[in-house]
Amino acid sequence: MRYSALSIFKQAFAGNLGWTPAWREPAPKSHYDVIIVGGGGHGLATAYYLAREFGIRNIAVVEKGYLGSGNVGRNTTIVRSNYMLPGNEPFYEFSLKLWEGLEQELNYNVMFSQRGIINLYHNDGQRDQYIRRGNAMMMEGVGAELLDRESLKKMLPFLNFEHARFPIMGGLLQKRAGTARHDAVAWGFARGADRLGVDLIQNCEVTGIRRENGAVTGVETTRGFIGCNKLALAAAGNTSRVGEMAGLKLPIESHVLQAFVTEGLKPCIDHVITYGAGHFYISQSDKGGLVFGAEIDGYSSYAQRGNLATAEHVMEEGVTMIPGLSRVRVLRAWGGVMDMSMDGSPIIDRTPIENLYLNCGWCYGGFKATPASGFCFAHLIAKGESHHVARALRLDRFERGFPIDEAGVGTQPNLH
Amino acid sequence: MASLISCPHCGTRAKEEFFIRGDATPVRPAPMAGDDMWNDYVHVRANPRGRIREYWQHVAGCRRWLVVERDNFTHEVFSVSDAAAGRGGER
Amino acid sequence: MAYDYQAVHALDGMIGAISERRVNHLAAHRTTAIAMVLAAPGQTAEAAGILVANGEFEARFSGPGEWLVLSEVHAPETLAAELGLRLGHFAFVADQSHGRVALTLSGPDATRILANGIAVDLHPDAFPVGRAANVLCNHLSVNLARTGETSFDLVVMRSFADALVGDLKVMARSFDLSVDFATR
Amino acid sequence: MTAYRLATGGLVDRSHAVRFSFDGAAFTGHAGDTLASALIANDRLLVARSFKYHRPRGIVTAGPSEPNALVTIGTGERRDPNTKATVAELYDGLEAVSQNRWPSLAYDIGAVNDLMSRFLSAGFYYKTFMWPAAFWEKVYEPLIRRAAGLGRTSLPRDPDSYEKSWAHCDLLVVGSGPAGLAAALTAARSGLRVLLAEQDFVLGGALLAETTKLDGEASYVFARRAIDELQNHANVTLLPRTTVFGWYDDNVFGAVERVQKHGVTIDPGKPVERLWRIVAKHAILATGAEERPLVFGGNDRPGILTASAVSTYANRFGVVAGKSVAVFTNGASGYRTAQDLVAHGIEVAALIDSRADAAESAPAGVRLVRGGSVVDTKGRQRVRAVVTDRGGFEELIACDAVAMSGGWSPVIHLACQRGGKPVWSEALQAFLALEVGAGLVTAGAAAGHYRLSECFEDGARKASAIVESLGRPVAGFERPSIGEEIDPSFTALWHVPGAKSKAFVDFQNDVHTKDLGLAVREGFGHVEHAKRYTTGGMATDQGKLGNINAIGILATMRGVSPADVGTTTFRPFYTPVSFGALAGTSVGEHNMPTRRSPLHGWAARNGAVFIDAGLWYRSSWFPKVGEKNWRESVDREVRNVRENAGLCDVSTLGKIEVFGPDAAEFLNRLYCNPVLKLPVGKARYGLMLREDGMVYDDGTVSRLAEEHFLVTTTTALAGGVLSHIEFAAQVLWPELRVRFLSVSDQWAQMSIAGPKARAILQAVVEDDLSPAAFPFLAAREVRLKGNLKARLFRISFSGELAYELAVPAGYGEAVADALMRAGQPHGLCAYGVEALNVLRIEKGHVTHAELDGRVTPDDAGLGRMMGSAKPDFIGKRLSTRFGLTAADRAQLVGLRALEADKDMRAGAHLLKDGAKPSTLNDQGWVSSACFSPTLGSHIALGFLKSGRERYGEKILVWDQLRGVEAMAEVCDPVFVDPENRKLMA
Repeated sequence: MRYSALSIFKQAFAGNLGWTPAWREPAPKSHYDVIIVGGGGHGLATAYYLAREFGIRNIAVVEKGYLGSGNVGRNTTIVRSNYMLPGNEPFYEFSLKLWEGLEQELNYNVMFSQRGIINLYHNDGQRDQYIRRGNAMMMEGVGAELLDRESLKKMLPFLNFEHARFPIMGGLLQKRAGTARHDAVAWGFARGADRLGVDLIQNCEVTGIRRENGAVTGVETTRGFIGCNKLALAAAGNTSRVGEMAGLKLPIESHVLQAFVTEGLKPCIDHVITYGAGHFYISQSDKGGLVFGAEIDGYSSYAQRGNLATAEHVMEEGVTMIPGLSRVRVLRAWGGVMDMSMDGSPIIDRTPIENLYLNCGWCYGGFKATPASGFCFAHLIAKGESHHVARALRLDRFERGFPIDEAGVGTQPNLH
Repeated sequence: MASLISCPHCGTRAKEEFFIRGDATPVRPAPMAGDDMWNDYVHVRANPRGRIREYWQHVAGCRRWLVVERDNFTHEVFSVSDAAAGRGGER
Repeated sequence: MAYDYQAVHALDGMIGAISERRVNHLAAHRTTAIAMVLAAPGQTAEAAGILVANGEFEARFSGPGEWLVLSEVHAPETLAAELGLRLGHFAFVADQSHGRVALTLSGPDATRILANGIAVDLHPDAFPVGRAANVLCNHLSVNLARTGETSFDLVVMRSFADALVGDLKVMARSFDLSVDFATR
Repeated sequence: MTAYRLATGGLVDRSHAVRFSFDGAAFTGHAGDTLASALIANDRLLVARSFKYHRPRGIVTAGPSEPNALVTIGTGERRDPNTKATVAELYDGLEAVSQNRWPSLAYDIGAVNDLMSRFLSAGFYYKTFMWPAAFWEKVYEPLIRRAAGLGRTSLPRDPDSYEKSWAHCDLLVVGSGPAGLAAALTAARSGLRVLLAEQDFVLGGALLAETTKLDGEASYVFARRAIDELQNHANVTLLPRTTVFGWYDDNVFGAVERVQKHGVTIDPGKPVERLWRIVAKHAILATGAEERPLVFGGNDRPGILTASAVSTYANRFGVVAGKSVAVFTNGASGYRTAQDLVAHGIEVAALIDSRADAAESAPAGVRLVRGGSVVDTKGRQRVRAVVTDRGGFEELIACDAVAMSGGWSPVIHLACQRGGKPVWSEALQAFLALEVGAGLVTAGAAAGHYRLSECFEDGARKASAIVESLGRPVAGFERPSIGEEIDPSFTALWHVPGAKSKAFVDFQNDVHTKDLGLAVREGFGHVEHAKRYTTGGMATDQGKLGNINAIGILATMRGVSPADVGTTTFRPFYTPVSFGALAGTSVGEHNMPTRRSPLHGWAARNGAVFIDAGLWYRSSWFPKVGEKNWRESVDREVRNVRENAGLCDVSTLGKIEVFGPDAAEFLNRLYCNPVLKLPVGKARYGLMLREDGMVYDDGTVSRLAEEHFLVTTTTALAGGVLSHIEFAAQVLWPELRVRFLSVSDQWAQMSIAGPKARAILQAVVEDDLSPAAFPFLAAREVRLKGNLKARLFRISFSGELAYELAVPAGYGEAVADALMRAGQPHGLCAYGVEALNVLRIEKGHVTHAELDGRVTPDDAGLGRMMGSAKPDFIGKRLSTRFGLTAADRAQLVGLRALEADKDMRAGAHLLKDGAKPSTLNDQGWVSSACFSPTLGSHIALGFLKSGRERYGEKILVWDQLRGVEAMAEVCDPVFVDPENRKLMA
């Protein structure tokens, strides 16, 4: 059913008893044109755009847990397109533009809030890098502003301007960046895909990939074999495990990233702010909790939980950047499994195996990419060629020597 | 694992004393090995869930590179050994 | 022009001249000679044998085949050469008298103070007198040695000496601590 | 006045009055009170407003699971929002205010939401606020944000400080109730190192509120004796006011101790909170059990508490919430509370038991309603009656407080933080933490053993097993003789049918049964979906009180067992922990340590302005009187170096000594350029790649002896390069006989550069420095006048005749002073890293501004250095990849500004003149830029596609971020002395 102010009004007087399920719970059919493995943000968005933009309707999304049980439901909800390298920037800007129309597109309020992101810089070298990145954004037509210390003081008076180990010199602002309600993104795409006839199959774990003459013909699952013409992997941190079922070894290492939320507070932080002398980033959810995180724990992990030392380090950076956080209490910590790639950038590509398509390597930045990832993956699956903004995101870029390394740290995934 | 590592040289130490590099399985190919082998070595990771071997350096302690064998889902550690041990390295 | 170089200690101007010694005390050593000994590959046992503690110097474990050697008898200018003579081809020796700063923390609360920055169990059963190891103290790597039930030596990189002393003062703030150069 | 302090009883110190205020009104309590008990004693039952509907709320519990009674405690910069009144220790001068209400707690405009609630069902916001699109940020979101949130902060600087400590023990006992004390005593007597942590400010747990006699005495007397004994064991550490909030890998626990959170006066020399990292060989979780609220219509009115809270307030604090209390129960516990009330002389309005077949009998004189239920309550800001239903007959029973008992749930939160799944017990109608992993067991009520005797026995038994596993003899623990004890069995009642008004499941977030119904109806019936859709369990209590009922209700609605619904994931923190405690002392200026160069004092005496360079402070320039800005100083320093000479501190460079018979072979594999045949006494520039073929770091390699090298690294990567070298030696080529030592701190190193450098240096150095005796790239030990050994390297970053002199660090200042004196007649000046940067840009030398991790040697113009004849070196093989050798890669070029008044800045991009700015048209970027005093114009280094073929081309330096565009000419990156005449002089 369509959501509107009127539907809410009507339902209110019907005791809210007339709302219908947001999606069906279909039993798997024996065959689909496309099966997407992974009912997270990217998998659901892929299904939605395949059906909506590319006319393929006979689609299943198979999910081992519940819809949105992966990283789309355990991130810090930041959406931005402030990248430097030409392989990345147009892709993320395309994504941001999709975000800007997403609520109307999906008839679902994902609470995309363009409150602006500010990256702080603390020394001349960092400022120069930010200027290079800001100019790269402007080359792509993406707005960026360089803020000096004085204007930052007016905007964000609570920052530590006087007693920081690495004094804040200024910041790079992208006004159109912001946050969104993460679960709602999964639910909105799920509902949208379902309305276009996509079968969303929960509690259905892929246990094997069936191939004939090398080509993929379907998947073995905990709910039986399901055949398909094309198989698309959007399994984030579990990509390597699913890929291995088809004999694929990938440039991916799975790592755990922690995120945190504080007790609810009245509005006190109005932007997304990132710390340049570390990895800390923070914003305030509409519910009032301060949502924040920093770097990955650093070791290979498939456990959705982190360690205390990293959490402490995150807090040290947080209090150093915003001393007033000191008395704020942290409510909850959680962890997500990140598909860290060898250059810190994602992969949307075909694989050497016929009928098998790959979407992975999102590191800790997959949330913002959700719409574009889905759109471009759908484009690739439907048309057999990359969308023009995703052309650089190839699987063979490593062996061919075209890495997209925003951090400039090389092939060590835990440093990206 | 995520909290403590038992260094074979220094004893049980907090995670903060270590620098982690990643998968300890790939072996550096011979200089003239094929392109595929070199690409695999530098870029490709098996990345299984379960028992793995990983390089940790005890940077704040003895500065030795260690191989930590552990489960990356339960975070149980099975063994920690000096990376040079058994590889012809003299100490 | 006369050339007579006076050495400056890393903590000169940072600590010194306390009026009263407290129950816990941190002493910085001005003249301790320090050298690093690296056993030649395959010669660890031989080098260790030569470095067995004697009245002249004390070798502290730093890593496998690596020791930090401290001496109050030899001068900074001569310790490395002396060790080089004794160790011969069994080890490489490098003078670190200027590269490291030696401190002694002593007093009834020494282990409690150190537990505020060091994760290693310092219970006498777990870290007995005579044990030495490189450990992390907050953000800094130090060589920690237990020299008595309630006394420890800490050896740190020179450029971090001031930071370490600052850390130790903070770690000790719930206790009673004085800081000064060692007198001898 | 209906809630009040009893005339006698309780553990509070009635001789000690404690003054405090709530919402500006002054009150008095006693030492030993919590803020909550003192508020009840003063008849303040309304203490808060709920999150969504702003409904009036009172205290529900007597512990850390409190969902409602959140207040802001403290004033000014010491305000702590969202503090639970039920655990806040009362102190003299405490000032508390209520939250989430305007204009006041009693008259809150936000309560209009309650009237609108039919429009505000679960997840309503996903369905609306979408039109027009621009209204979200401008109208809807600000409204929602202002309405949401609880406490208020303006993020002022915290005047207090925090601390962290490590603790190690054989056994950590969490909780000091009967099971915890039995465990701690058993272990302590057996000689284990024991740490006992208790979140309360008094040790004793449930024994503090227990009315059963132990060994014939009040139970708290037994607890005090036990604690006295523990205190006298040298191997025991007691930590009251300490909440264990997390269980991490390898049995490390996080706990926070409230050191100074219970007084107005703070000793600034001590922390207010201390974070404990507890390394425990074993742990026993003796955290007791939580009583469940009952979900009935109007169950959220002030004056409705859990039955155990009513008992605790009466027995421990001597306060009661009403004069006539209705008890609503589904099990034996309600009877116990009724008994307690009767014993204190309080009227029990009725004892309503949902079980028709209950075997228990009510205390004498109490009306028992078997098979009845409460379907509604009356009253506004305090309950004044309950509406009961029994077999379809409703009855209004007047009361001024309600005690509700919905059964018990073991507190297993910590035990399930590491992936262990709670297991549903059909017998106990509760989730238990069974095999959750080595190192931790639950005991007593936390393990589902609710009877007092079982608690003692289970605690002792589990501790004994641990003692034995550590190979020690077990010393005995005899449990005390116990008076009357109850078995708090119950019949699950997830929600009371027939509710006449909202029946709340999650009090704080205002989630009621209809919200859960809507979630199930819309397909959000999975426990995680239901949580995320309704926000149930997402409040500051993390669902400690309400989640179990939500699970039961979901199970009922879905027609399955709670076992099939399962729980949401238990995660740290058990109760919220301040940023300050988790951050400790490494914040602000002390976030990271500082490093001081051995020449810091010399630089300071010469007037240096210091800047951060990683952890170091480096001298950036040396202003002279009359110089108006940094540029004037830097220009002068540069000119002086080019014309006379300058002295610069380069001590921060990493210095690594390499020893061993295979040292040369090792370095030859480490660097991309040949090192094997470097002669003794010579230095060479060294370029190090990563295995992916990109430049990692650069520096110099000096051969001090046949088997002894010294290599330098950049300041930034000194640590990283050392690790990289150790990896290569220990992992890649362990067969090579080589050893390393960082000697960075042993040496003070200074660069003496300029045409007069030799003359100045010769005045200080004994050895012959003539070009023949000490040629370019010579590197060896020298002796200074005054008999000081030093190392001298004839290397240059500035392009001038230059040397780097290294002396033992302590002598650095003295030698620098001597050089300054010797250089005075020659015009020697001190120069900083800013001038050094200008000098190297003029000479076309690269730094990490150029070598940004994405650059090949060829990109940087250093391709010819690659020792392609070498059989192997790190990065060799992948350097040959197609993408790394492509002709259109961006290559290092010089850029000379064509307009004198327009500067160029690093970070600008490069565009063909007239080309439209676009990512496709982007030609490159500027990596370093400066004003060159030597050339009298702005110059820059940058990377330009196929740049080396494009010398002479005019190109647009495009810096739209700063609004500057400048034309520049592409040129060779070496602007000064391309023939190296000055260098070789």
